[in-house]
Amino acid sequence: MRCVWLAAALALTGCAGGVLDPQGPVGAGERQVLLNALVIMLGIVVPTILATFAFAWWFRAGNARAEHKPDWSYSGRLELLVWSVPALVVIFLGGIAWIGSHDLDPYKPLPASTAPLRVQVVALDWKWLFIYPDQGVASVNRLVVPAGTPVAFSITSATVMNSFFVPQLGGQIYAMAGMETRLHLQADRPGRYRGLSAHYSGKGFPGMRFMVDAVPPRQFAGWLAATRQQGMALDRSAYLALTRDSENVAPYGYRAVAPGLFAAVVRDSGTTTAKRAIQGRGP
Amino acid sequence: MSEAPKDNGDLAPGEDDSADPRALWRGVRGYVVGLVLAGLLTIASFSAVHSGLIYGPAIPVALIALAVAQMGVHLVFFLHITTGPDDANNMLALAFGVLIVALVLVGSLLIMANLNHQMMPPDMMRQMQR
Amino acid sequence: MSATAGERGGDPHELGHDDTVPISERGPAPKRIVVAYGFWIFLLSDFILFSGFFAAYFVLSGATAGGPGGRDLFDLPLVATETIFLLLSSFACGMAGIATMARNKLWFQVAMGATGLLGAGFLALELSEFAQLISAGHGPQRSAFLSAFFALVGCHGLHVLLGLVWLTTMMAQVWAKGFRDDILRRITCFALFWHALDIIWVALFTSVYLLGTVR
Amino acid sequence: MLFGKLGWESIPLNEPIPIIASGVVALAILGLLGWVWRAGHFPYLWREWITSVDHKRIGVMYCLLAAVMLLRGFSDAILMRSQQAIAYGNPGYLPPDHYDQVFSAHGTIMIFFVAMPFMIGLMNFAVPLQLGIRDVAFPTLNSVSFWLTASGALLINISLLVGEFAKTGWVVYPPLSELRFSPGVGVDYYLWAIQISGAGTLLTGVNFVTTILKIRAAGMGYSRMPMFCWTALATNLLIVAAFPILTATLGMLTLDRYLGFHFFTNELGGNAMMFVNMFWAWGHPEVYILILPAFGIFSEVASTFSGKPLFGYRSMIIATMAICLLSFIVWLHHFFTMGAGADVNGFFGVTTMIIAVPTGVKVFNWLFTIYGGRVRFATPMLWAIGFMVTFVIGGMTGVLLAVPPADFLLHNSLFLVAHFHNVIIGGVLFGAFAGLTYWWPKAFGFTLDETWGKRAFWLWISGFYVAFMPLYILGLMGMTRRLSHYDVPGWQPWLIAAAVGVVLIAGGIACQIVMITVSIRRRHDLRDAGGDPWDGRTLEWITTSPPPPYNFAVLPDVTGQEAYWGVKAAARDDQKLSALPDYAAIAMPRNTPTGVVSAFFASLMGFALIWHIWWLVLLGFVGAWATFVLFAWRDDDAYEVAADDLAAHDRDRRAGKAALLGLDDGVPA
Ligand code: HEO
Ligand code: HEM
Ligand SMILES: [Cu+2]
Repeated sequence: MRCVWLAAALALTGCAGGVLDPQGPVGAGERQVLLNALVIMLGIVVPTILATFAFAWWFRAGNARAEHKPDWSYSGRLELLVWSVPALVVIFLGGIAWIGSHDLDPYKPLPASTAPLRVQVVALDWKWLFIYPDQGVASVNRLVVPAGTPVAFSITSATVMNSFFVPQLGGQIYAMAGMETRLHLQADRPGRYRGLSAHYSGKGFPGMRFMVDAVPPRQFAGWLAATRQQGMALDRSAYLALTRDSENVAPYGYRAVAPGLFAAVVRDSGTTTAKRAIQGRGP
Repeated sequence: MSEAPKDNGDLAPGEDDSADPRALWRGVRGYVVGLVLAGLLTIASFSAVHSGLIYGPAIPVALIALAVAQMGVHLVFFLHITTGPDDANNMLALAFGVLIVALVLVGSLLIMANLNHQMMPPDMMRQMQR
Repeated sequence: MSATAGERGGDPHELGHDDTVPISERGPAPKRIVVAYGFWIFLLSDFILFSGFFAAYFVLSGATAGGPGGRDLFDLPLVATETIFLLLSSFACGMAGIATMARNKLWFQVAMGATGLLGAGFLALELSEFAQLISAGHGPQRSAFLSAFFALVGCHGLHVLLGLVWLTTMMAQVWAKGFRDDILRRITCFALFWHALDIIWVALFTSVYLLGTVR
Repeated sequence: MLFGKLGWESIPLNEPIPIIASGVVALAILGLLGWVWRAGHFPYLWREWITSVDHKRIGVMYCLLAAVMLLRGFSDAILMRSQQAIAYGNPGYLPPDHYDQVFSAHGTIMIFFVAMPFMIGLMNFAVPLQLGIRDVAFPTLNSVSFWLTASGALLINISLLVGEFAKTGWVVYPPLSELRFSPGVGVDYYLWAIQISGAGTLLTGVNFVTTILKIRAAGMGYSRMPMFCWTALATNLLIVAAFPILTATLGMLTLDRYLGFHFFTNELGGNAMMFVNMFWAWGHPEVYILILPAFGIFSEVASTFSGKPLFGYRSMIIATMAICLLSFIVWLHHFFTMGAGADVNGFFGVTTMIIAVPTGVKVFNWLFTIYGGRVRFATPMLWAIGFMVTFVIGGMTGVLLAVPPADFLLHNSLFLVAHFHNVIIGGVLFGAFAGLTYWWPKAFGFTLDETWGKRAFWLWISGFYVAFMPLYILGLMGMTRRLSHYDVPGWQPWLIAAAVGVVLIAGGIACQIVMITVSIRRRHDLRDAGGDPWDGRTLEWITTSPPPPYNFAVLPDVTGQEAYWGVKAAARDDQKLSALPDYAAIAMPRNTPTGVVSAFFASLMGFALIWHIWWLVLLGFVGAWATFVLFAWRDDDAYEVAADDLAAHDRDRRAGKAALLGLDDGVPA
């Protein structure tokens, strides 16, 4: 447990880039909840551990000074105590959990004066596709967002289950074929953050990472313009090519995206992807 | 356990141990009653579907009620769940089983309904609700 | 020494007959009660197994993937016939129990034979239903709904099949060995099993076939 | 076609690690078997152990199975820890293809073939003794259960050499585990190994629920049962209620894979979320199936070595049963991040935390059990104290994970891995070790060497902290689980520390092996003559060590809580043992090969199913069925123990007790 504190200190100093070093409101809120719950529980767990050592040591067989109550096995007052103390802690924690679940619900849009940027995320084997439906561009393994603007993600998978996670921006959510999950995140400050799949998805899983570049809004517009100038368009056939297995893919962009692609991916549940041929008796 | 007492009077489901003719007849009568009741309930269930006697939207409720009744009939008349002085133990076990079945069913259905609601794309939702 | 019988309160065997002692303190229950109780616990676990298949069925019952739904497929008269077979079979099984009480081998075999034939009839009907669906292209591979349907109904059918294997084994045992104590206990368990399948069937025809047709 | 999918190419001759590992294991097993055969021990083993229906021997065999599988699972852990210690910025020495099998096999083996058999083995050994009876309700079924479990373990280990194991993690989530993404036999090995051993486990559950509810010594009312029996009851109720869900769920996945069904596929309406939901509806109760017996063991140990009755006995019962029921309404906490609504997540978060209350009650009651006692730090007590300190940390992090917003950050991270190793090693494994040292003298008639036992304890516990505390930190740093390599430099130091921890744990395991060897050598010095080496309080200590097959010459007659303690106190007060009882002949069930033979056929069937060898499947099924029929056909399934033999044995037992208590009238002239 001391180690946890050590970690906290370590991460807080910013060297880790982990979940204790959030760069956006969601991550910050979640870290707050985490630390609050931790501290509350330490308040009861640490004394319990100390008492264990103390009792065991003091009542050791060789200690004649210790009180000896060989038949003592019941005390109404203590019974009340042992039930009520944890119960009170749990009521408190339960409140945090309940309120926290609602307040930090991944589906809940973030309060902001600017309209959120919409991004559609598709988990593929083994890379991430980010579609900007309103801007008409897409990119692979690199997510560029304007700092200070909420981002509304719609997430699905064209293959197995994955989990979309940017530790420094906030909590994760699963990406599943045929399903569309949602997540709202925001980067407060420009910076480069690590993104990854938090759910094991097979052979290429360790390489299923992406870069999140939070950039000042003007730079974001620049990136959009640059992306629109170069590379391929993401139409059906380009998408099918993309769904083929590949690992450790270097980031690149698509200058245009076929409209409705994301919806089609969700609808097809990834069935059109020419993965390994179905062995056994398929449909 | 050979030295266990011969009989301490607690009967498990399906247990009945007298062999005199009257007991036999009682046994047969029990099964006949069970069969008749179960048969009636079955007929009721099947006819509830198309008879038009029951207010349409309430048919599922009626069906569930009839099914529960029929399961009760089977438990009592065929499995003899209620005979014997220590049926408490059997009933407790049954209650535990029913509780778990209920938790698994209700829990799964609620969870899955919620998940589907949260993430089914709109057009698929429509298809599901057909 | 000690907490052995023979001192303090005397013979524990006597304790078993003393009504002032609560059942929980009367010592080990007789074997046949233990066996029936154990089997009852097993049956409860079987109900839970079925609840898994039921849950899957309810969740997937709308997932027809553009294929047919319950209303398009279910043949209620057939299901009603199946139900009649199963009910009568259960009754026959009860009669076998009565024959056991009377220690009458002939009636036992007759009743068990009837139980088995009716059960086999049920199974045959079910298989014909399956065959029909599959040949019409509505097999379990067609959609998640049909998968769940076949698995649930098939799981019950599989139980009936295993019951039939057990049933013949019991008939053979009684024929070869007579109403030995352990065989009597097994007959009790078999009867419990057979009747329990009815309960599942009731849940099944109601929630799958009837509700599926109504909705 | 004769051998289905099986062919020479199924044996991965080009991969040195599994070939060498399985070669070594196979050679060791063959060598052992050969030695047993040559030395002429085989008939003895067959008669007295393999076909045994004695709950004590079955218990011992379960523990042996668990210990051997612990070595296997630990070898996997060494592979993973060494891989991660070096795999920064390079692929390490295990390609993902292999690494992914390793963590899947590790998780599966540790849960199903280490933790489960340890707990079931200890329950087997101790529960009937504590209840004051001769055996479980269904002794032959008990043997079947054991051998089915062993058969599952065998299948998993065969996968090392023939074919491959699942590359899906121990939770085998579809669609990854569907044929489309896992076309090999790995997942099939998982499915059949778990289904077969699961059937054994379910039967154990039925057996023990019946035993505990229906056959107890006269006078052993519910409010007099030892705590371990209560937790065993709760555990087995959970088994009976939860395992069928697993069977059904895996059955559906099997149908998907074998017959093209669409329960969980991406296509045609399948819904993988349903698998996740159902898996955890079993999976969460499962973790309490593991921990509850351990709680029972610690209750016995804490009270025995403090020389006091368990504090708050009734509270403990209520807490146990509360955990048992609550465990069925929390399962969603394993998938908060799947996207359920805030109400649902909040609800399951809160119900999960509520479990901390009864668990806390237990911890505090153990504390007060120690309070006012005279604590003897024998090895079992060290494990118990180590547990109390370690488990509360793991429990706390569990509750932290139950707060949905915190879980959004920590789900599937190494923080989670640290949590469950913290509760499983610090709870279940320590419990198993405490139970083993506590009941060893009862099982074998001599105590275990304390020096080596203590060394093992210190190495294990320090190794545990060194190996797993870094994982909490790594989790907070955003490292996910199941990574075969990584490219974040900050992680490596912590992973190296974790590897050092594994070295310490290896030292602990080595000490345990030495402990057993040394103790067997010194068994005459370590002899437990009185049958009560720890000044015990429950009925297992009233009989001899080891107990006779029938446990008690005359079934005990219980008159209060802590049955044996009361008897001892009375003997001390009266300065004499109680009067001689009347001995009457008893019948005991005969040993039978039903269990091992039917499990043999089950293994055949499983193997055949994995490789699609359909004729062998049929053969296996018919064989298993025929075995049962043959068993049912036997006329004489019991043997009699004569009253004189009982009296003779009891005379020795009384002499031992008299010596132990310093009385001299144990033996009538
Ligand atoms: C023996 C095994 C075991 C045990 C006993 C527990 C016990 C608990 N577990 Fe854990 N767990 C276990 C094994 C696992 N858990 C897991 C995952 C897991 C997750 C999912 C995390 C995720 O996937 O993101 C959660 C939320 C919890 C919560 C809990 C809680 C609240 C308890 C509670 O029972 C702990 C209660 C104990 C406490 C709290 C300490 C003592 C109490 C005191 C001192 C009183 C005062 C304290 C308070 C009031 C806080 N567990 C997984 C992951 C599987 C996988 O994904 O592969 C496994 C294997
Ligand atoms: C003896 C010391 C042990 C060590 C050093 C150890 C180490 C590990 C490691 C390194 C992992 C992989 C973590 C990752 O995904 O990155 C792991 C996973 C796991 N371990 Fe252990 N472990 C030990 C004991 C146990 C025991 C006793 C159990 C259970 C009874 C257990 C159950 C699991 C499970 C369920 C997983 C998850 C597997 C998966 O991801 O599918 N471990 N362990
Ligand atoms: Cu859990």
